Amino acid sequence: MTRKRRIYDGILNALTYLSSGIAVIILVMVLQFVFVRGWSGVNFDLLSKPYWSGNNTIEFPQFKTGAFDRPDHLGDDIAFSEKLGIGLSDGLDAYKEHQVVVEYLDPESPLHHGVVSTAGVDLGKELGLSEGSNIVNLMLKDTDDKIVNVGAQRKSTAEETVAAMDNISEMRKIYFKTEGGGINGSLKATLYLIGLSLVIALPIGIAAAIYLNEYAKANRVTNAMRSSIELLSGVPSIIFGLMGVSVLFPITQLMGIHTVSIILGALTMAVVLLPLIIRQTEESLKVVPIDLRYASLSLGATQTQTIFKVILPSALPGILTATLLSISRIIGESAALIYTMGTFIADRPRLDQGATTLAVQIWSLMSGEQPNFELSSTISIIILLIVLALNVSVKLISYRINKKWSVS
Amino acid sequence: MDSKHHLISEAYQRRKKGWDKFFKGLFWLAGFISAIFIILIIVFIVRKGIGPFLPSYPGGAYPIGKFLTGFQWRQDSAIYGVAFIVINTIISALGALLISFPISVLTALFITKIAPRSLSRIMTTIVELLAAIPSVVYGVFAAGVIVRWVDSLAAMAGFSTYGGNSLLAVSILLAIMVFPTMTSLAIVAINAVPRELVEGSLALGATTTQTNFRVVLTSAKSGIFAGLILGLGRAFGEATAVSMVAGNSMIGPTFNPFNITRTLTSTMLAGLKETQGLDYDIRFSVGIILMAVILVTNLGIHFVKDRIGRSMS
Amino acid sequence: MKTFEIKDLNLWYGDFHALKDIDMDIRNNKVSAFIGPSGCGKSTFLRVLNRMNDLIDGTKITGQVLFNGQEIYAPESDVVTLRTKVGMVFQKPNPFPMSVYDNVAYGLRVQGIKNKAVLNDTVEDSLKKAALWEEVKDRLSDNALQLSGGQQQRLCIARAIALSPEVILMDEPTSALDPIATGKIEELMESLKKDYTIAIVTLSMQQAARISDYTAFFLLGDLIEMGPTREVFHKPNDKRTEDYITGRFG
Amino acid sequence: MKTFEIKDLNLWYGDFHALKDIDMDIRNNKVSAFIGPSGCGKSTFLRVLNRMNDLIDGTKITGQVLFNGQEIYAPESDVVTLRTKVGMVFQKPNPFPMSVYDNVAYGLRVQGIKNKAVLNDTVEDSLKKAALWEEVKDRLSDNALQLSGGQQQRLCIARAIALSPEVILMDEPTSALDPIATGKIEELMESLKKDYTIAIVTLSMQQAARISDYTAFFLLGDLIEMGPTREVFHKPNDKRTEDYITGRFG
Amino acid sequence: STDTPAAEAPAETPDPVEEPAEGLSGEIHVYTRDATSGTREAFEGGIGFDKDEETLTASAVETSGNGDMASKVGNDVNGIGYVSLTTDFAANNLKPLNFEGVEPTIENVLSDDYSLKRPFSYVTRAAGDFESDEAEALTRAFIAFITESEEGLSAVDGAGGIVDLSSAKPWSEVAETVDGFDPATDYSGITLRTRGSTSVDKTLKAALEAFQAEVAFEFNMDHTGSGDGFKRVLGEEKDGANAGDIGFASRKFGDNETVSDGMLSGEYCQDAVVVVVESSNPLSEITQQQIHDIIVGQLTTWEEL
Ligand SMILES: Nc1ncnc2c1ncn2[C@@H]1O[C@H](COP(=O)(O)OP(=O)(O)OP(=O)(O)O)[C@@H](O)[C@H]1O
Ligand SMILES: Nc1ncnc2c1ncn2[C@@H]1O[C@H](COP(=O)(O)OP(=O)(O)OP(=O)(O)O)[C@@H](O)[C@H]1O
Ligand SMILES: [Mg+2]
Ligand SMILES: [Mg+2]
Repeated sequence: MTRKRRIYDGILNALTYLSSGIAVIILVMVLQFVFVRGWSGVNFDLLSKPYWSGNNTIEFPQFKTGAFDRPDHLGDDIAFSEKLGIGLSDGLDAYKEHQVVVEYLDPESPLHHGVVSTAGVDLGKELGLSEGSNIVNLMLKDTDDKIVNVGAQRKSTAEETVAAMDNISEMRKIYFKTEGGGINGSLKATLYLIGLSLVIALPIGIAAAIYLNEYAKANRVTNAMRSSIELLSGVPSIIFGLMGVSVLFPITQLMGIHTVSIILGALTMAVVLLPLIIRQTEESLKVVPIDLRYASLSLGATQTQTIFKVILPSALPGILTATLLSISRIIGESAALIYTMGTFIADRPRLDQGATTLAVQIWSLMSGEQPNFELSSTISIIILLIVLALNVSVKLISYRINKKWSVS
Repeated sequence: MDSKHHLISEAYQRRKKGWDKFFKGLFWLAGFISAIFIILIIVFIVRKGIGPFLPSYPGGAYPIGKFLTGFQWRQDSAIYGVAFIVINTIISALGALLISFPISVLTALFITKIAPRSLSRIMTTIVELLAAIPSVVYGVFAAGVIVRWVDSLAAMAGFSTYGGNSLLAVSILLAIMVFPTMTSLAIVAINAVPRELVEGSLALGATTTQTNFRVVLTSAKSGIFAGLILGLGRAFGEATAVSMVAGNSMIGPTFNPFNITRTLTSTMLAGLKETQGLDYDIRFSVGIILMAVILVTNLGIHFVKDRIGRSMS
Repeated sequence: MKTFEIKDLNLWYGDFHALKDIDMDIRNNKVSAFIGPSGCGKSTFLRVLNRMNDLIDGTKITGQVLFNGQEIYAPESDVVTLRTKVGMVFQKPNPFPMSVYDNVAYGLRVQGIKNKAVLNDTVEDSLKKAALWEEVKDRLSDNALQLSGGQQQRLCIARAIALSPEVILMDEPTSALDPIATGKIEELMESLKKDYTIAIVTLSMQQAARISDYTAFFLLGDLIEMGPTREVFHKPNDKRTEDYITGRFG
Repeated sequence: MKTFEIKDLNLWYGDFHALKDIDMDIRNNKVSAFIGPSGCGKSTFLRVLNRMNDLIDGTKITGQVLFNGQEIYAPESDVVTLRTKVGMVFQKPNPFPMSVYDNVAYGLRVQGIKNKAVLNDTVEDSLKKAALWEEVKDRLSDNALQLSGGQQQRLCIARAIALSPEVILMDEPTSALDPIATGKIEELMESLKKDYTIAIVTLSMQQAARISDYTAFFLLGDLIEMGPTREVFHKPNDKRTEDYITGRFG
Repeated sequence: STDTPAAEAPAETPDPVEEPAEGLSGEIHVYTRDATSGTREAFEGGIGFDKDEETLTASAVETSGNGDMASKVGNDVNGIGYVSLTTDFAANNLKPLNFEGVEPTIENVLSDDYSLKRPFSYVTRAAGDFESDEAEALTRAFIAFITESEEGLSAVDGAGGIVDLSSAKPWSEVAETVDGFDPATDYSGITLRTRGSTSVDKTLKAALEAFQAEVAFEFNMDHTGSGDGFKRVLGEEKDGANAGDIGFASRKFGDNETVSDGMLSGEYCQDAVVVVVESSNPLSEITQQQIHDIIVGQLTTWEEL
């Protein structure tokens, strides 16, 4: 091998290393960007917590103050009311808004014994404050018989709230929120959407790919079909979204759904996914040697039998990849879903109602008045973890199939 | 010879042929459904998008000539000229491909043919992860990181930028966003190259590197170009992230990479949700233009591909 | 008795005229060999007989092909049934990426036969006839792609035999086989022709001479001549046939 | 003079012991033929000689393979240079998806030869030697995949010849060729062996007898015997060789 | 006071991109919102920009939202733009400018001293056009809650909306005056659907949650922009996929938006628009004339200021 060739080879090789290096660096930078902002927020609670806080107002028919000792384990940043036996701290909610958080509540505290004053079925039921709640507004009469409002809504700090509590003569009512800011609802909605979209898109996409690759003769109709599908893959998501509300919405209306819904989102995503699935499946069908088709047909198998018994099994890893890509696409989509599923974060998503996926929740968080990088990044990390998990499991399945179906 | 034919039931034969017909119909139907959507979309956009240029349009027709040849897009003064946006869109998307295409193909080559198996698994996973990051996150990344690179680069070149919001930032962003698509299709294509070809080349005294570049890439051409087209589609179609760094200029075209720009999708998106009347409907006209641009560039790529195919022979 | 009667057959691949005005009869329970130089259309002609060319886009066929007196290219003709009666073995071994057993059982299964005993018997029987049984009897559930090229081809023959077709088309079936296996296959052909009709494309003149009853010589898409093998080899009617047969051989 | 000296060679595909204790010399400017039943390891052995087995994962090799006295499996040995000196033609035709011309010019081009005239001459020359020139001279810029199987294989031979290697390894190079083309190739081998060393795997006993100077008989991974072709064919040392050679043949 | 609690916790202040110059020099980079934005309308109206006669400088950068504007101007030393008063200036590396010598504070907005401001408007569906009588009553009650009750107003106030708390009455009193609303009725199955402006998001969410603390009910906020507020309640999409009960706009409803068809309409709070520059910019004051000239492109460099 001449020196020149070795150098030339070296340069070309260096180019591939460089390219992959760039790819890795970019990924690392994107990941670092996401992780630095979001990692601190990742915990299991977030996955199981609802997004919306419960809002409660409670009153205290028999209210007595007591004398409580500050427990030793409370940190310095926690203000403690000796009259009510409650420890408060300043915190930030999902919107980076200030909160007054209940960190500690003495078991004997009178604040355990409220009754609901919110109009509705729960009116009059017993309900007390609990640790983790957030005091939005607390109305009391102070020792001068003056009405005082404190709490997050009044921009009081924990310190100020405790000061007011320690000066209490009569408790009027407390408006508090339970913990919120979780992504449980969006997570569920995302999974519903993935499931439903795939159920619609995979059979159609795979069948269409089979038609194009196995049956279609090279004629004008087929060409038109092929170009149509190719063109479909170039349609921007935003157009898909608008198409969803105008073309597909009537279909869901026939099902008796009159709002945006996960079903509408899934129908729309199915259209988005079709070209991707078709292309990917076709690629993997093309790899199946033509000889196998001949062999099967010459044994008196129908084309359908050939497809199901010989071709599809060989193309299975490719189809799995298509599925994986589809899932990634669904998880990452926002523009099309904003229109078809809405932007309301539902804690108990239903197929016939609107909800947000994780990505749309990010979009909502980022396009609001005060972009929330931290929570967005946290959600992104969770998305990445989901995708990673899927990726690994699809790989494992593919590997097992490959082992069964071919030598290499 | 004992024939097995007596074992074959007539009924099964009929059933099997029935199924064959049924499935063929089903497959055709699936293809038809998949293809029909583009028509629905086109009909839907065209119906809305042609409207503003018809005399019957409430408030009077907008002159189509001005729309197609205009070099200003000012919703505030109701001037809608799309020509410069088309140019900007094409420049930014081609810029993105210029950056991304070689990197994607070479990365795919690295993953499939060069890297040791464990590294290549990791790299594949990386590529797939990149594909799964929501575009909003890329937009945020671009608005937070890429614009700074561009800004410092511009400062070195002696330009002042709008905080890094620029044509170059858009192209870099799009390059990152289309990278996973193009790479994974290139990987599929390269993996499909028959082993005998590789052996044939090596046996002729080609080095592995020469084999990779001359035989593997050539044989994988059609799959690689499929990825290119898909990537281009994504580059044209991306809206949310792009509008975060494009700067959305009102005049153009933009040739200076450090200047702000405007793309067709960011135009369609800007304030879409809050608007109505002509300003709303004309976005569908932009949609038609966008589809046309995508179509024409696809044809262009096919042409180039054929040329490359021929010039290699 | 004629199994196939071909009249005035022409075949085009797009613009390429691959078969020209072919008239031929293929006789019952005989072995017909097709010989001729590479690219002359032997494989193409063989594939006409079970309509395998249907699968190639842009193929155009004119003329008549009668199988047991029935036009196989007629619109109402049933190509699937045709292929169960006209089996085929290809030039390159093409086993399915399944187990050895499943490969052989495939043809029966797609006919709806599920009976285990029948399947087991047929698989064993066919593999024995294809001279492969001894080598694979302990590897029936291994992937067929793990066999060597020659083993793969014999598997394909077994697979075709399993269906007990009326006619077996073979496209250079032994070109990937060693002499011993070739011998066994030739023996098998000998025994098969008692009940079946065989059409074989071969590149080996000796093979044609040894096993066939009739020989057809093709050249550049034309059927130069066809007749009893002995006549074609010993007193060919056409100068070109003679040149070819007496030329240097493999 | 010995071009290759192989000592105590063993080869495993994973756990499968494919070549067992092979000792062999391959002589300069002679044609050595490797025969044996399907799956006996002929192809595997051939691929040892240009280190083509390097590409198969899980292959393990022990022993010595000397080429012109140099160990080709030594760490410092340059496999690329080795392969330019040891050309190869495969069992299945494997032309590149490029034009006919580019296929033949490929080997030269990867050596850095760009001179148009040299390329043109070599392409024409090689195609002529491979008995393909007449058929493709007007189709040089057509894609090679459009040729028939036999044409493709001859193209692959032309491609190997174009590099004027010292040794040419051929793995059943004529199994897809018709007699006329086979004859030309055999003629070509005859003329090549004046300057080159040829190792050929063949399934045709006649071919081996006709063209080779030395014949090696493999069985189940063992080299049963090797010697001058006449001796191996007329008075083999081993009973198994005799059985194989006098058995029914192709 | 204006110092919102979030101002205390700027997680990470972006570094200024370039070193601040002593008297800033060079081209002024104008940032604006898209033409349909309510903030932009309020801003342009407030600086005496005549839409029909004048045009915005062609070199302006269009941003897609308040947050986008904030981060972009905060990243560009030469940038000038405008954001809502609720914006976290410090976190975005921004400096708010006094307008016509008046500091942008809630007090100054309420006292009308500060003139760059806009209303948050609402309109409900037409009377009788609700999904149920309960929904209609609940809608009335909610509107009364955010416009009259102390609980509602302080929730809006807490979320950064500018409201006059002085005339507020306790909800218990206000509730009694609402037609058809009965606190004893169970509203927990009713969903209030709010639509329209994204700018009202924060204040409205606080108000809805506070209302939930008083009356158990469900709400569904699906806000995409001011233009949809009317459309989805009274306009062309009022029976479409995204129909709503109350529509919001971060501006006055337009002439072609016939809010008089609605059961109720009005304004529930105000928002001020603040002219901002990057924090290292030495500028701290701006006049109406100056910003006007910058916007129309007559003033193009910092030196001229
Ligand atoms: N699908 C096809 N499209 C176009 N031309 C084809 C096609 N298949 C074969 N041909 C051409 O038709 C001619 C006959 O091909 P065929 O494969 O029948 O030859 P053959 O006699 O079987 O040759 P061989 O002995 O090499 O297999 C050849 O010239 C070949 O190039
Ligand atoms: N990559 C591989 N992995 C595992 N086993 C293999 C591999 N390649 C070949 N073998 C096995 O090694 C043995 C020798 O194979 P080889 O291809 O060398 O046989 P051959 O003599 O060339 O046969 P044929 O005449 O059929 O080509 C066979 O039993 C085959 O199944
Ligand atoms: Mg053939
Ligand atoms: Mg072999």
